[in-house]
Amino acid sequence: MMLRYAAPPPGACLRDEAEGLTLLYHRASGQTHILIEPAPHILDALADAPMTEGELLATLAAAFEVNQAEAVGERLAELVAAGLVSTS
Amino acid sequence: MMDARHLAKALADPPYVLGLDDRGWAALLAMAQAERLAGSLAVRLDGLPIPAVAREVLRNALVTAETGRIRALWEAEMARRALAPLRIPVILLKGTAFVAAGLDAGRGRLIGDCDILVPRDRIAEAEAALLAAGWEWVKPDPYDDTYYRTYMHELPPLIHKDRDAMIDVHHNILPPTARTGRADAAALIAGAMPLNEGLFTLSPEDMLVHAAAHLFADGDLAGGLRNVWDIDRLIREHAEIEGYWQRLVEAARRHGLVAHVSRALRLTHHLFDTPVDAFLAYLPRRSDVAFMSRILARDRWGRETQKALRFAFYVRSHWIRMPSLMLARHLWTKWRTRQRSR
Amino acid sequence: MAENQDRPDGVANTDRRALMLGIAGASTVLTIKPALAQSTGSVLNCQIPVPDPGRTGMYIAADGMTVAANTPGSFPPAMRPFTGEQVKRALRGNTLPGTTYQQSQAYLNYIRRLQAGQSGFTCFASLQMPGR
Amino acid sequence: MTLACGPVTFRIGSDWAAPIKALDALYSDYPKPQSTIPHFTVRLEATRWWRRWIAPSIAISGDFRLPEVAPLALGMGLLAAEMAMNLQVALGDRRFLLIHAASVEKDGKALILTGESGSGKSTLAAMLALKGWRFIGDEFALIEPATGLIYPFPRPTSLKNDAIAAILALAPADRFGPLLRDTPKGDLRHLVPPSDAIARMHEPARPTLLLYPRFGAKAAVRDVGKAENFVRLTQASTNYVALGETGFQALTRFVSDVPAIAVDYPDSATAIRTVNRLWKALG
Repeated sequence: MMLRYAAPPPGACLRDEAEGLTLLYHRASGQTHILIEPAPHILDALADAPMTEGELLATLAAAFEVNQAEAVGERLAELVAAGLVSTS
Repeated sequence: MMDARHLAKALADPPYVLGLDDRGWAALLAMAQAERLAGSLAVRLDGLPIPAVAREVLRNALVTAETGRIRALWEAEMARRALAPLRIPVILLKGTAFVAAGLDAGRGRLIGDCDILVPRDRIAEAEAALLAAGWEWVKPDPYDDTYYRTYMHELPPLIHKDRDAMIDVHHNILPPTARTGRADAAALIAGAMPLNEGLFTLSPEDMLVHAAAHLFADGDLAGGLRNVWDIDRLIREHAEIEGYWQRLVEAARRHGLVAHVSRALRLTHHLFDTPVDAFLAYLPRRSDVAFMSRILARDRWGRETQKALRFAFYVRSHWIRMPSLMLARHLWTKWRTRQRSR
Repeated sequence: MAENQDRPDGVANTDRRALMLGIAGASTVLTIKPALAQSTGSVLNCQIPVPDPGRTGMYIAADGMTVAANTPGSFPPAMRPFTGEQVKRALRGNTLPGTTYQQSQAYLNYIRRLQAGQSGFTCFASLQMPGR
Repeated sequence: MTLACGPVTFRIGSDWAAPIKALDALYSDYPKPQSTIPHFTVRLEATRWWRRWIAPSIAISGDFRLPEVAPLALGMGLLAAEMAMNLQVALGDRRFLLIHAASVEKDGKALILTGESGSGKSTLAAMLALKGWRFIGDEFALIEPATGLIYPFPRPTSLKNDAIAAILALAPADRFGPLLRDTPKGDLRHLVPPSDAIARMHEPARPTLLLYPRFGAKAAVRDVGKAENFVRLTQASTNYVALGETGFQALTRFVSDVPAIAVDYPDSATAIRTVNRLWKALG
């Protein structure tokens, strides 16, 4: 079974940009996170619909020149640990 | 001499506060903070023409309660996510359950740890999954650990390493060593009500039995007023449901907690004028007076009063949890540990 | 700080913006923790270095003041930070792990003098929070 | 007794008369609040009942408590009371975003000094308050989330060690409390804010410049970026996380609106010159 990843829908977070970093308030957890690239782009991609890791990479590749694609699992794990991404 | 009846009156009958002078307000607010009932008081007094400072204090308490509510629901959600792959049902208990189910008892309530109930035969799996998801043991103290695992109805407390939040994983609502009660965990789980996606609460009647058990069996009655207030809120919300009292009697019998529930009903009726079932509440007992005094032992500065009575209840809290030989051994071990570390 | 990656990279053969998924030795998510931690847990796990990193190498006098290394009657810095739990026990009369009685007292005096902003202060302050 | 400072009213109870008497004297310039209903109750209690009389030892208590704070000797009753009041605000207030900082005001604009203890921010604020600035507060900057304004909380400044003599040379002697020797924070003496600061303690100001002063280093000035500023302020705040979404909105607004500069200084004269220069540069 392939894990699917989902991010909170728009409106579930408040965002502010600062010098290339994203200040993010996550309403459901009450936590504030500082996000470094590529985390904000991953959240954006997953906010529309849950995706598998492969689908996520394809979505990112459509918008960006993706480097070190093999690290996507690590990035997802960080977001899952912070509760910003859930799996099903 | 003023006691926490002052606070109980304000909670039960909000217009009571309209007659207060500054001194009365100062006492009320200090007692509410001390009993951790300021948020609940804020909910009750909402909309009444009260002095500006009192409004500000109560507003503070509401903000604190709201932050606590979000945090509690988030801990429940993270526990759910950790246990979801194992398909272990997560039954929320106490404050977390009240806010998750949107009950009156949860409005303005401060919530401590996240308490959950899982089936006993799955507790080892649940423990492993939580440890894998970032929870850690709070105390690596081997005696305490053995004590919990052997004699308690819950795992030693776990804390999440990133979120600093504690979770108590129960497999029952009473310790197996308790002198009274033999809570039927299987029945609690069978009667649980689904909330959303993998989270449950106890049935209304089991929720009340648990609140009563918690009030008497699980502590030295510190913070007792808040526990009785929970009971008042639960009864007022659920008593309307057809057959509630009958099911409550059955649940209390099933778990061997008729005396607890009965006394809880008498206390809440006495303190908050809660409408209770006369059959189940039964007749007052002489010892009710001591319980009442213990619960109301607060002065106008929010200080605890009745030191001797408090100590009696402290000893009682250990006494009721375990047979006397075990109690002696427990106190002996605690004492020895303290001596050795001197 | 993240580098500005808006420039098309010379290596890339498209003009799309580059997105690095690999981050060496860092996490892309930093979560803000309360400065005054209110839960018991953070109290038990938080750390108090003696002395704080701003005064590394200094010794601790009996009254808790930091003094020059090897000052007579003073104690060397603690090898590793103490946890909130250890300090809590020490305040109740135990000694801090790996210390003599007098050393423990000196360290505790140092910890009591901690002020806002110093490393370990919030841990010590949290230690003193009321129960949940 | 009841005393009010800015938007906060305290009720203070004590097992002894002395701390209350000392507080009464220190706060004699402050107007009595119209209502004696307190925001916070503070209690100074004997650690054991017999400690009321024998080797008196004060435990700090109140609505929000510190059960294990190291008790203080009775001679330090004033310090205990001040600490207890600060603690109530730090733990209990949710009306304001609280930043551990000293602030002064000019023309309705506030200059905020934050940073670690020992950075010299209190001394600097006290000096500026003696040189034409209005003193807003020393312990906390109270930022109202809805407006972004900073509300005064002009409690007496607790001057420590060398700062005592430095300020004694500048301020009238009758503005000082008693000298408390050998407290856990060293020698300590309270400075009552100028009467103008007390008279105007309900008049908010617009945050305009945030400085991170650091005493003892070679003179240097550095812009603090928005992200760094945000993170540092979350750690300088006692209630940022507790305020939830309101806190996030208030703080992101603050770091967007208020420029932040780190100022290293070797002595107070340099610091004051630098502050004036930076303030003028804002226009």
